Amino acid sequence: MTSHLLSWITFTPLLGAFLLLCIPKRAHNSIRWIALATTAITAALVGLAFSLFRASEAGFQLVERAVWIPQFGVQYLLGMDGISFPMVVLTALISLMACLGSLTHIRVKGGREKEYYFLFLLLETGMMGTFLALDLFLFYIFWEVVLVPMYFLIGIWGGPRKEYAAIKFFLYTLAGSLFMLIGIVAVYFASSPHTFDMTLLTTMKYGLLFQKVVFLAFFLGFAIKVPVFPFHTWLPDAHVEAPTPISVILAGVLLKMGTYGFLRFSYPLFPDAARWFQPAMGVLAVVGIIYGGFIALAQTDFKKMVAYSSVSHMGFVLLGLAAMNADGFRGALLQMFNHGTITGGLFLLVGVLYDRAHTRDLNDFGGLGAKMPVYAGILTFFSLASLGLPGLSGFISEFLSLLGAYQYSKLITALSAIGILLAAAYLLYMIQRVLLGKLNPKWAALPDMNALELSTLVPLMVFIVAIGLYPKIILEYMIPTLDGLLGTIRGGI
Amino acid sequence: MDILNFGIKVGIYALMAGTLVLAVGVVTLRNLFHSALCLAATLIGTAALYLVFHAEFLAAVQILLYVGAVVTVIIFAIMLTEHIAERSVAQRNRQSLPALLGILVLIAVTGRILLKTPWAVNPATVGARVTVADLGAALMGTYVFPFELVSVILIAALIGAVIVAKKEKSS
Amino acid sequence: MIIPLPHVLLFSLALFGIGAYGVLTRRNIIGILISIELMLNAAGINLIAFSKTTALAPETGQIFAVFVIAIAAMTATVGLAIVLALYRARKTVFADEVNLLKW
Amino acid sequence: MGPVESLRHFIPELVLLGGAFTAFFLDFLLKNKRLVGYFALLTIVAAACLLKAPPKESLDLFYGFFHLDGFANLFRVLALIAVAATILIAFGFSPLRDRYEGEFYGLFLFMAFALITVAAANNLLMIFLSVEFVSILSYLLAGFLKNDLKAKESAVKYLLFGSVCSAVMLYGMSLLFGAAGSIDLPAIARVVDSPAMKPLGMIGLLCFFVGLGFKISMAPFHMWAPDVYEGAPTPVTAFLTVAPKALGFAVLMRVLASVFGESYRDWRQVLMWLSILTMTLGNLTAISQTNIKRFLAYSSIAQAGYILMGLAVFPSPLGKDGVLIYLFAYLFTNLGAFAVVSSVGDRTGSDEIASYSGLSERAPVSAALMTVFLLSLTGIPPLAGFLAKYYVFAAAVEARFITLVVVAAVNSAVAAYYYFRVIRTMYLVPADQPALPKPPVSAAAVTWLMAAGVLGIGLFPGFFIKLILG
Amino acid sequence: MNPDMIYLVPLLPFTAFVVNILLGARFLKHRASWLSIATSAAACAIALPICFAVFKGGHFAGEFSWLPVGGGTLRFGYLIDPLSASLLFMVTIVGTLIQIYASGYMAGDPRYSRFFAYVSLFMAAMLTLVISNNFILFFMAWEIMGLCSYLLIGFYFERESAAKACFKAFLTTRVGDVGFLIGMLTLFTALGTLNFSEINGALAHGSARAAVPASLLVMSALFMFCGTVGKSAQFPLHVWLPDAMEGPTPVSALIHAATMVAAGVFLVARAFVIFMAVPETMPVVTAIGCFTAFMAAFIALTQTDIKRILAYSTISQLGYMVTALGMQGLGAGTFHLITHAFFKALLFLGAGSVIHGTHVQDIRQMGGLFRKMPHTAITFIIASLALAGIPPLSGFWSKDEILLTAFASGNIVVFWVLTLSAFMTAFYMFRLVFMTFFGKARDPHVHAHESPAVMTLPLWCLAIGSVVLGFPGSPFMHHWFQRFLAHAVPHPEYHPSAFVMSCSVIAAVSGIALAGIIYLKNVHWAEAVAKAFRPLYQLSLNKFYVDEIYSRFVIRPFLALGRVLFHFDATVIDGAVNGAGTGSMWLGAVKNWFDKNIVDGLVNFVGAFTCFLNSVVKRLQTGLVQNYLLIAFLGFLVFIIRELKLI
Repeated sequence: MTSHLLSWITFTPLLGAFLLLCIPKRAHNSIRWIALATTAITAALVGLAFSLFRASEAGFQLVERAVWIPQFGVQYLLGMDGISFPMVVLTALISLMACLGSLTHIRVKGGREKEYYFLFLLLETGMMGTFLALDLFLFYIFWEVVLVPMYFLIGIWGGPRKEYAAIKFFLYTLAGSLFMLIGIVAVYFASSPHTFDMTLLTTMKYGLLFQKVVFLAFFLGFAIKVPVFPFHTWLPDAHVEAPTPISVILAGVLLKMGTYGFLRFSYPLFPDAARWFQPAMGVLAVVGIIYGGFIALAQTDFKKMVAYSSVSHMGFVLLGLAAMNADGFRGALLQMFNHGTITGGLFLLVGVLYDRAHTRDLNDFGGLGAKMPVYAGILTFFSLASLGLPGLSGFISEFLSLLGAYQYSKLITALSAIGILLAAAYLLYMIQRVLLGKLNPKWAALPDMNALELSTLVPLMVFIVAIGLYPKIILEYMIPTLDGLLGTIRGGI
Repeated sequence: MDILNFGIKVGIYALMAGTLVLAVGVVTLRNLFHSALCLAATLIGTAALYLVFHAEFLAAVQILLYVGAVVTVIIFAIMLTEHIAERSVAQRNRQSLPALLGILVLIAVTGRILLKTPWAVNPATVGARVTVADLGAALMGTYVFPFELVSVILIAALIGAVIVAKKEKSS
Repeated sequence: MIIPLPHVLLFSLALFGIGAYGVLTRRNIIGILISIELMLNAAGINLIAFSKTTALAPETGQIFAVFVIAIAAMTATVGLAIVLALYRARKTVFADEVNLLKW
Repeated sequence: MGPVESLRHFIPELVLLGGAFTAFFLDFLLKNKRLVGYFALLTIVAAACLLKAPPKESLDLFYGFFHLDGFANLFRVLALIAVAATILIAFGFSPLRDRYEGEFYGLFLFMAFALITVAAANNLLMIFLSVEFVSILSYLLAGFLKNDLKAKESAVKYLLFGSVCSAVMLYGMSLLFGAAGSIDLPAIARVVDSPAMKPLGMIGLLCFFVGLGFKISMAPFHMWAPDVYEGAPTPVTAFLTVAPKALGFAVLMRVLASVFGESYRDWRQVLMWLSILTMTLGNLTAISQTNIKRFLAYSSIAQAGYILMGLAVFPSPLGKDGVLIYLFAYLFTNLGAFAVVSSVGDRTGSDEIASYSGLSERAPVSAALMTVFLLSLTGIPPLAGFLAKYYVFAAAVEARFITLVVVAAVNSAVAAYYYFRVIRTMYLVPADQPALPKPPVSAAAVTWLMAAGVLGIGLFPGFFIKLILG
Repeated sequence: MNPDMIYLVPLLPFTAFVVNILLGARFLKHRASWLSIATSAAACAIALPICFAVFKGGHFAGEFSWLPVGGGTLRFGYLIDPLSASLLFMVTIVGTLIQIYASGYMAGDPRYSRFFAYVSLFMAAMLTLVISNNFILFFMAWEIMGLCSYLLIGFYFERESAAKACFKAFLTTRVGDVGFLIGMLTLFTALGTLNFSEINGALAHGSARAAVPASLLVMSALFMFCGTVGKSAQFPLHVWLPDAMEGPTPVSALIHAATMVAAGVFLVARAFVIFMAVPETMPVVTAIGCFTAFMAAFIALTQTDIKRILAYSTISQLGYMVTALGMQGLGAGTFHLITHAFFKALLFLGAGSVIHGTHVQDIRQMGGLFRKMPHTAITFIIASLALAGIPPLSGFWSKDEILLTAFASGNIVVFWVLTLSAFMTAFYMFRLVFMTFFGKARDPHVHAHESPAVMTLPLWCLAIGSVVLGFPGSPFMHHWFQRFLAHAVPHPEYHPSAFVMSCSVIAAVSGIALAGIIYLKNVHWAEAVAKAFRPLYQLSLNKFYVDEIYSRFVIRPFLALGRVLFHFDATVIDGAVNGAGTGSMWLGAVKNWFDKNIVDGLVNFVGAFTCFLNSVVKRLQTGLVQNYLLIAFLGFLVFIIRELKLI
């Protein structure tokens, strides 16, 4: 088991998915239980990996290597290091929470549960694979595998404009990833001997022009996923229309695939180009941060506000990446994790409210703090985490990002700090409109959160507080790898 | 001898010119029946040209198979499908001008190349005479496979044609 | 050779062009088929001409031409069969009236 | 090699021929025409079993008129798969019931034979004859259905367009023959390369390409395809989109491989633009289609454009491999898609995309498999279509055809949009009609087999690449 | 005693917070206050011995590794030096007393346990801030205090005004916090550390200081001062504090008078070495503090809400402290911070007691309460005297120290402005006292009663503090306090000046006297004065129009910008990407096409361009086979011509 642990992590959801296919459509309970058990087992396997993972080592661990397509030298190559490890943990966590969240949500949405959980589990396999694959070809395959279930999950179970949102998401991402594919192929042919093996590719050097062109190709693929301004327009639609658990996955995991791509592939493969594009990345980051913040401020739709806040928060990831120093990278990677837990939680909370009130119009609420104290408390908690309240995880990562960026450019950092201010503004404005003020009598009968909903949020809160108070618990897993990466990039000078 | 040669030459050019005129008739005559007859004449003219190249067998095949069979079938088809009285209907569509221009360009371009190309005339071939017996031997020898293939095609095509053309019972 | 090879080729080219013109402009499908026969015939002339001049083996061109005639006959047969079927079904033999399938 | 000793290597073809004649004979004897179909299937299986891996060096059977090499053998397999799948699809296609069903299967056995001769053709004469053989059978099969106005129309269009194209091809062949004095491709190659002969060679080859371009529905010779594919009986359409096209590519590759020596650089540009034109036209037109068959027809044009990418980078071995892989991936994918179209069309009585609405609930298995095929056509990993697309993309990148690659990438994204329109109809539009009955076993079987092929190639590419490329 | 016990000081209240928030509403109910008070008292008990040890010259520090940064690591820990010991002393005592008071004040509130949870969290944060040994931890605690402030201001969130006030408070202070954050980043970039003692070490000596770029230090000092401006409600970010009075009164006393707002001053004190290293930043601090002190006092003259008057008074006094620090008067500023905490807390608690007894907040409805609420009145008057600066109460000594610093350091303008403000302070405080406790009851509906002992007892404790705490800094104890602080951070000291003292006393006494004359005897004079100086009166009444300016020039433009960008996002960016390069000219068309297609359910967004091409290409497919042939033929010709290079 442990020798193929990463494969088990990747494919357990798929096995669960196929098991689901054998269950009759009407056996709703068995379907739910199988799905839940599968995600739980996956999470447990990740826990096992956690115990086997040696934090102090920089290289890839638990590596699995097998020849897959000998004609191209494509390998089935999985491995975990300090960059992918947090992402895998995040994926397992968010998937489990989203699966729990699905239990009621999808029932409410009216049936087709078998299809839903099948796609859900397929999606989890895709995400895990994306974060674990060390072979560019394999990576691309998992990357694409994520798209298709996502299309269906948004398109079938989404909101009123689901079709539009689904196809928009799909096409944007596909268009980007096709360019990435071209980049991947170009890298393959530029390497000698030709290989897709990340462990070998990072040791090779390419000309600056080549690096720039291919960096751009990769950039398109990743930037659309992040999403980097101005490629973000798919995001509000997709997030808003997707059903709650899927919004959670989108915000929690999918966006991270883009920034993960930067860290895993773009930077180590094209260090010179990365440096060349450093100013551009920084500017895009700051534009995203401020732009997303301002637009979030103007939203009246709760979910859309959270969606745009993602644009702003992912900007901090990009900012950390643009800094290209130890603090920046740590901040970026940590922010990826934190944004996953925090925004995932916020989307769950939006869902909780929507399931009860069937509206997301912020101006329609008010005074719910008295009616739903637990909900109010948790919503406030996540909002505070999102606006970077110290003591909660969001602060640490944003601080590190800013600290890193400050060493690169003072102006960019100072402007980014406005984003923090904006975050406070739109989140508190939201709280004011939802929780505070007079209770709208329309909502007098709303029940507070139930145990199932709580169970989806509490684990996230544990992570948020733990990292916020003592970030070392997760940072020490990241640092050796990130420092190694930095060494690789610096070595390229 | 020269005069004879010249006469033959003139004859041949006249033949070609006449054939071309007939060919133009094939594509321009309003009455399709006349067209078909022109086709027959064109094919016969071509057959005559074959004789110039000492391809007597081909000339025979051309007349027997083409004129004898194909044109007959065509005329049958014309008679089956068309009321000959209906001559007032336009026989040409509206794209004759672009077609004409395009074809003139094609002929100009290709013709120029045909004229400029240094054809590697093979003296042995020019001198050789291919008898019917030679052809038969070749067909049964070297070319036996294509020959058999054509026969298979014929059978398949005939079966298919019969099925397709057969009157359908009822709608 | 009594007349220069290119002249014959030009003749066949002209025949080919006339056939092509017919193909492009004739409304009647049978007319189009007739024009196609002209085009095939042009190729046949080429083959015969070359078989007497440039061919490495003298019988190649002639045999090719025989096959061409055979195929032309088959095309005509099959074509006319299809045209007949069409006529039965649609009561028309005009190519520009056969446009159920488009766009 | 003389005829008698050649026969030893010719057994599968003889079986097919014998089977074809026997099928027509059986058609007289048997009341249940379906039995003829079974017999035809049996014949194909027998022929497939009798296939032997060809020896290392190629065999020139029948004095070189049947050129049996690995390449030809590969297409033998492809042809047999295509015909077998088509017959299986036809089993479930009810309009065929009362219309010479036995002859239909017999003609398909001939078709299998014809396709194999195309694959093995190595000179102008054989190329002409075999391509014509395939064409004539195709015309007949396209118009096979009774009282079907569209089928008749499609047959006429196919016939006219095809005959003209083969006439042009023949004219080009005659010029090439005249230039080289021989019908053998290597001899032609030698002559065409010489500067004096080059213009003539160009004209001849371009004419030649018209015929082949017609077969592979390459722009601008693609316009017949949508009409014919829409009108022809669905099993025939399935077959036409795959097999003649694949064989067209086979011939094209043979011609490119032997004829283009030094001049390939000129041709790369031509092929590149043709490829761009083909995929763009196909994709652009496919967007607004409402009939699934017509929609798949345009998609198949676009796919031809992608395949041409592999040829445009000639003589890169990767490009050649890419074409072969693509053809096989496309074979499974498209036949599978059409198998679904056929069985769904048979059950709903309509080929409109609108009639697929809610199919995921009315016929979940059909919808799921259709989705797999459409995803494969889109090029989503890990399906066969992705591997194929990857191959040609890789070839183009390797040859630094950046324009081509970028255009192809944009095209793929556009294509994704319209493929997903069908998926959307099946999954996102609620069902307004009752559930469909179960498809017949044969249809289900062929669909599953094709899906297995699509998934198999996608998941175990190494194995399949080895199988295909040796 | 093990100094690491100091970790318990913030941890105990934090435990109370966790228990109260999780179990309070369901299980503890009214017992929630016991837990908070107990933990607070325990923290006090632990802290006080340590404080006294420090007062005797001790110095404690300890740390552990927390966050890896750059090549090194940020270490968290505590640093008990004279500065923090003074605050620790004040915070634990005042905090505990106020909580005792609150347990009576808040009795019967439905969210009783929630209140004490928040207060405990606040205590934890404040204590963390006080004992922290580096800016990061300082900042974290700082922000959590901001959160508590937010939560407590919005405690009665059903009131629209409270909901708005808490939002405003958080956001306004956040503006300063962002500055603080940038200042920290700058500092870290300049020095590579955020640890107080390391910063001291780096900047204390001239040689080490020279190695650090001065521009970075200036930046970091000024940006950090932004934090102070926000938290300590200095102009121009003072607007949140008066609104913050929406919170329960004990909260106003604890957070918005005694402790949290003083944290801003504490920040400057903590960063004092940085300011000292770049003295050119000091005038900024002085100017802002001085202006704030004056402005707030001036506004307080005309306010009628008892808590608002106190709020402006707080702003004004904070201005004094900031001014002092700006003039390098670390001792004076800190001294005033401590004394102010006691008497201002007392004032607020007294005001709370009045409100609790009368259920009104407008002083025009009060009057003659002295009889009905003697304990409250006496303690309140003591605090007022202290605030007005009547010797020998604590306020006199600390305020005098500030005036002395201004005078001795040569800032004569500052000195006179502050003296004028002192006069105004005495006036408005006694206007308040006279209108509330003396005269006749103005509103017959108000039925006042004295508060219970649980509330008056803390009042007396604080009153004692207000009286005696001035002595450690007075000449009687040889300015012990100033010397004590000078241990930690060397700064200039001045000899007491009789002139300054007499100015101070004259200002205070005359202010009280004037207030007495007007509000005890000739109330109509007030109206006459208001009429006579109408512009000034309006300016004061409308609080210098700062809120209006913000609303007009900051908040509305921001919201508008958000909306504009959203519109931009929905049309231009989305449209541009969708338009796939058709250019801005096409945007309108793209949008139309878009809507139509969305409405039609054809989710068609490949772009107008593609759609357009589609319609063109589609038309080619006429269904006429000869058209096809012609197109094929022409295409073929094009290729022939191109290939033969004829064109």
